[in-house]
Amino acid sequence: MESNEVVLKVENIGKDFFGNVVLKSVSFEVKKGEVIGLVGENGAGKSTLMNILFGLPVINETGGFSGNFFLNGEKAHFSSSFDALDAGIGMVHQEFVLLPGFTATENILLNRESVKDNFAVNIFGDRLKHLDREDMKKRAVNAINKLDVNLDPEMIVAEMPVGHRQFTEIAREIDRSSTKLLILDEPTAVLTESEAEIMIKAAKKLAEEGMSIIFISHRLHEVLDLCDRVLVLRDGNLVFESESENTNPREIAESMVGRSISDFEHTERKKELQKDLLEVKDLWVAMPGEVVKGVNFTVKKGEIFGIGGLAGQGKLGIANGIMGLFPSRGKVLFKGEEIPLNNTKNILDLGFSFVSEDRRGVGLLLDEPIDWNITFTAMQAHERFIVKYLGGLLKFRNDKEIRKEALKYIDMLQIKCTSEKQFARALSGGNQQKVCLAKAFALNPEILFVSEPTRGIDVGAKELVLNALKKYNEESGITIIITSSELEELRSISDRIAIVNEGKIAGILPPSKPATDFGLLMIGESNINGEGEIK
Amino acid sequence: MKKWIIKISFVAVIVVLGVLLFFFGRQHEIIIEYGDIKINETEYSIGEELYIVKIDSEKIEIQNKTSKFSRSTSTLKTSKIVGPNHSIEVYKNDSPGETIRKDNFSVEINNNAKINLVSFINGFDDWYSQKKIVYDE
Amino acid sequence: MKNSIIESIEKIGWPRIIIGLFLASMFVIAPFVGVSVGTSISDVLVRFTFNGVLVLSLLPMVKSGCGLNFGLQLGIISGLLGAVTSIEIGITGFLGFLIAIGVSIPFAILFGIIYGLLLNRVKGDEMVVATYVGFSVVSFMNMMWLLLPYKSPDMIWGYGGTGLRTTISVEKYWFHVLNDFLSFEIGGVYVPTGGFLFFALMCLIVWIFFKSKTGTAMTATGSNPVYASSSGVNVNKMRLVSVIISSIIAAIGILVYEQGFGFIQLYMAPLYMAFPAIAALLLGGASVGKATIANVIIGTFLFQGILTMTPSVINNIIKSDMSETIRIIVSNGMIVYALTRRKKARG
Amino acid sequence: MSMSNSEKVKKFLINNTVPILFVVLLFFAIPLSGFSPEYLANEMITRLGRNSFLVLALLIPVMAGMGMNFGIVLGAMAGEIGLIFITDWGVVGINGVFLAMIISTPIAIILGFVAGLILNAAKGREMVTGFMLGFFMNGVYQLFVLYGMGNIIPINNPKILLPRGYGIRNAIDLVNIRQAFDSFIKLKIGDISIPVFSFIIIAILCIFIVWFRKTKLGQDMRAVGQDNDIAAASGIAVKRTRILSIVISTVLACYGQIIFLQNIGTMNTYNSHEQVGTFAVAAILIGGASVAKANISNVFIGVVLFHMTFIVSPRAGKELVGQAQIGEHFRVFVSYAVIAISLALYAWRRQAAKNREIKAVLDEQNEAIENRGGSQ
Repeated sequence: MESNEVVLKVENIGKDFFGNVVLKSVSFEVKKGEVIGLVGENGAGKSTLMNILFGLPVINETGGFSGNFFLNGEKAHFSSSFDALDAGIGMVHQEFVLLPGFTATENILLNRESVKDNFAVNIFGDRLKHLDREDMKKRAVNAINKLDVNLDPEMIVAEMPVGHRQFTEIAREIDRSSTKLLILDEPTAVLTESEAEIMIKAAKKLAEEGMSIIFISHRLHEVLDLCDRVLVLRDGNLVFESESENTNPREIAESMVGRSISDFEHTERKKELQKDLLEVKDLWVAMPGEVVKGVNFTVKKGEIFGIGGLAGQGKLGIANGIMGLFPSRGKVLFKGEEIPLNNTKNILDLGFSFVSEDRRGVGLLLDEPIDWNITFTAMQAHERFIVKYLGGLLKFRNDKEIRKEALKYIDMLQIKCTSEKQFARALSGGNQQKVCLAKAFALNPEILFVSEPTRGIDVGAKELVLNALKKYNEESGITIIITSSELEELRSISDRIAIVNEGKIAGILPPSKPATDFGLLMIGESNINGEGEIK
Repeated sequence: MKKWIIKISFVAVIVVLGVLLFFFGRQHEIIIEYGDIKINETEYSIGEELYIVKIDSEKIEIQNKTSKFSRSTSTLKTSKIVGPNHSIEVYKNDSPGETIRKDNFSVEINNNAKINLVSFINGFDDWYSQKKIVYDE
Repeated sequence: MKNSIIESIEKIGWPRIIIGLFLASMFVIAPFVGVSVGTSISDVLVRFTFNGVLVLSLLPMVKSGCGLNFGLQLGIISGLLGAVTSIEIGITGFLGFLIAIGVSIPFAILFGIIYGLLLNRVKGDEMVVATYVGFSVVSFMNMMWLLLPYKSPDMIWGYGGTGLRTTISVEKYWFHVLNDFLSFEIGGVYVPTGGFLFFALMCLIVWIFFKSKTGTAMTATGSNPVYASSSGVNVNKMRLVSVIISSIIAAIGILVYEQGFGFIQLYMAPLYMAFPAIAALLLGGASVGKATIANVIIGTFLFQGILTMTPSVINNIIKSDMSETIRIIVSNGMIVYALTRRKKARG
Repeated sequence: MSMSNSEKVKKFLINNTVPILFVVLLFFAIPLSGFSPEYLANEMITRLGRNSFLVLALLIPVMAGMGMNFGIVLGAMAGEIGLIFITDWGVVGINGVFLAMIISTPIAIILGFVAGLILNAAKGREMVTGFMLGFFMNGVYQLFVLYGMGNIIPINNPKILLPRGYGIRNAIDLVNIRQAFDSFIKLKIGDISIPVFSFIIIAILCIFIVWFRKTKLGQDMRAVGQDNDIAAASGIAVKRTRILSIVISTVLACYGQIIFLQNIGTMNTYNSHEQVGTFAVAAILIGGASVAKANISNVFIGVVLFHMTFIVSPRAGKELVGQAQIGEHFRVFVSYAVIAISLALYAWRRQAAKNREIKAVLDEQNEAIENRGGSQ
């Protein structure tokens, strides 16, 4: 049921974070009861757009946004998400925003409980009003019925199956009488097949009753099944918009990733690589948000092996799992012999090294000097920069050597800093990344895992980091396994690229393949007949 | 606006309650003086008999010392009373039925009560006086 | 100019400025109130030597990320066991003192291991758990002091009863064995060089340890445990080692305290001993996550300075013993102040 | 999904390990101590009347996720200041006790508010900060009572002042309000006397707590207790709610201390509040409460078990080992040990919960392998 009343009108909204542009003049309209599908690679600007609509403080803190948007015809400007809620925009996040110990009813009506007066109220204020449990139950059941799902309002969330939690959260948003526009951010990502179907049926029912919905997902068959229209965002632009009937997954995938095919240059590798160095069999990794569910691949000696895929699909889990940072299971063969998992010390001794994607959280000692940061792992794992007394009984830091090594890398990677004693916290993002690289190089590894090396650093630093990796690979022949969400970056540096989707490898393609094929693998539509070895 | 009135009145009630508690909870001393008195040449005394002075519900025994051996010559007896308004009734121990005299008195917040038993028994009206509470060391 | 002052104040930190000025003013007032500056300075120096090591013992655990050691009593009790056993053996002088240290170290290691394993299980709540583990151990030892088979007449209850006295004098054994060593007087100030040397030795040992490989790994564990584990460091092992070292230094610290103070205090005496040591460390500029040897030295000096000066100076001024109240306010105020400092936002 | 009986029993045992441990301990200690049942019953009733109010004051901060509020010592101090004033003014009996409560309420509110602010600043380590705050405030209390009263604050009854003319004496005889509540309505069954009025007051507090849980503020506190961020995201004023929970707890502790001291009859001004935090927390934990979950039944079971141990252990110690002192030390050890164990268990379980989530993912792998019949 679509009336032509426009609930949301977005007029060339733009946004940049300290110079790097994330959204360029995006405009679209959402009519009452219409379901819009929003698709795009991560980093395409989807979440930034939603943050703007939902009035999250991070937007204002980073300089606000250009252009404007209208809700039911009025110009909207929110300073906090509470304004957005009052204006009628509801948002359901990917990770649940639910109180585990509360019942479904209590969660649905959190901070909007129906209350009844009592004597103490006018003395001590409204917060002493009593909860009206019956009315709350009525409202909850009413909201649940709108979704037409069998959800017990009195069940505690902690005891609920995942699907029911999702419905509870949606019920909470639609209970707000003012909600006219509901944003669902990757709602089916954590659901099983059957739960996803119920979810979509419920969304359809809501739309029929006049609720407009923006459905963000990368599962195109779901998007096409549920949505009336599909919008595709790429690099901050709205590149594709069409009714669901007259488009297909391939066309959407193409617009999602289809850069102008020409501009990536890939220097063909000079010599042919033959020897297998690393073989991974049925690897499972329990990394929250990046779960790996049985991954198989082999990497040749001296190769640069790329791992791509959308966020949350498990690509980052692979490196973290093998390095022992997260509990993992499965078989990993290095030079033919199986190596024990979940043992970081052992992995480092075998010649592995890792540049973590979480630079500030894992990769750096923010409150220690640069020279420490660079040499620490090498010192601990390979006992370098150590001066030994009494035949190794007493091992002390050799501060001279540490300084020398640090200065070597500061020069090699042009790390801009006042001295090697400056604290890592004081460096810029790009320089911090170079310090992490230096830390990994200092281990003189045979295999180097690098995760998201260019995330959040300026373009100049990106070039330098990638060239350093390439130079290191050519000169000392170390094998690099680079995980990144920047497809272009992978294609410019890797010999082969594996795309991870839903915890498994959807396919491994040479970089020369058109971007669309990668796009299709990313959204799990690999059954579309694309060339290249698709496992 | 209505809310503020209720809030302020609630606080006011509490404060008033506090003041009342203070008044009705305050403990005073009651001093019973039973020495002989002389009023325009006539001597009055309670003699040797045992008198019972009933203050509210508390019975205090008053008797002039008869035996020569007892050294204490004081003719005072003190007790504690709580709150401002009290009743006093005096009768002889051996004839509890006949109350000699019954009366009431009230003591101010910062004072102690002083009763002159002999003048009370003999029907004079200067039997009651108040003394400011003073803390002796 | 103005903001550089504020900057330097921020760097030094308000508590040290306030307490420093307070202490300086007391030194200035002292002569007017008839308190001899010479004796008070020597008093401060003596107290510095026999408290310093206890404050130092907190360092390893703060650096390894276990936070402030509210369970310091465990190390102290191992020291007491050493002291009591050494007196039972009866050897006097410096040798007796060494025996006491020797005996207390195995106890410190044993208690340290158990205590460390427990702390590794309660990451995030170390401090509150440590507080009550410390109290329980002290009250448990109350029973042990009565039951342990010690016979030396200097220690057990007078008429041949069983169980140890609450305070045992070390007069005949190793009283001032460190302080008098090479001590000298200049201008009315008695300088306990032996005590200073011993404290300097302990600081040196700790300083050297933190230059070692394990020491560096321990510092990294405190600074960012995930970083450390991703570099192959066994975080739990590092925390355990830091607890053991803390316990050993604490055991030695209490022995140094007793030789300076002159008495072994048993039963409930060590119950609240953790707080003054922690307050001193914090006064020196340490925080819940970071501490240096300089913090130990400055903190102990300032804290002991106040403890010695307030009774003499303040009491003369207002003719009543207010120093105990001031000590409570300053000591516990420091700890509350430190606990409310947000840990530096992580990344 | 309802739990089968065996699971329910297992869950019951796990949650109540501590109380069961104590019941077993007392099972041996009581006969050993040789106390007569009447004596024990009498002691239990008086102690229930004396301590329950104080222990109940711990419930609300637990509900708001602040853990065990060792800061109730601040409330105890406010109560004592109230008692000092009514003793000075010579107000006696029930009126005196209620007046003490009225006077000390504003002090308790201010102290509670300050404590709330400080605990908010020390998020994540509320309990140890509350504990240290108690010590710090003890210093401020001494400054106020030992030096302030008599000169700055007029106190004219010399009996409670120190000979030097200012500062309150260490021990004050509260004879004017001793047993004021307990003897107001007294019931004697056999030789067991029951302070009915005190139990009425305690009952009123229990009703208030049950009533409070049903209010919006109570619900907000439960939400904040579960997860601060989600509560904030839903618009609940998290900081204010946490402060309110501390203020209420401090005020209740203030009344609790007044009831406690009225029952005992004497007050040692500078240390009768020191152990308040530890004993109250030990009692509620022995009653089966945890740092995250506590209810009224934990309070009463805890007070009985804790104080039974307190009375019985010296005599039991004497019988067992021949030294009464052992028993005394044992009961102090027991109260500290139970807190240490409960805190450690709570933190341990929280960590174990995280590992369980990780294990769940890896278990999923086994299922995948089974239904896929081994990897390709």
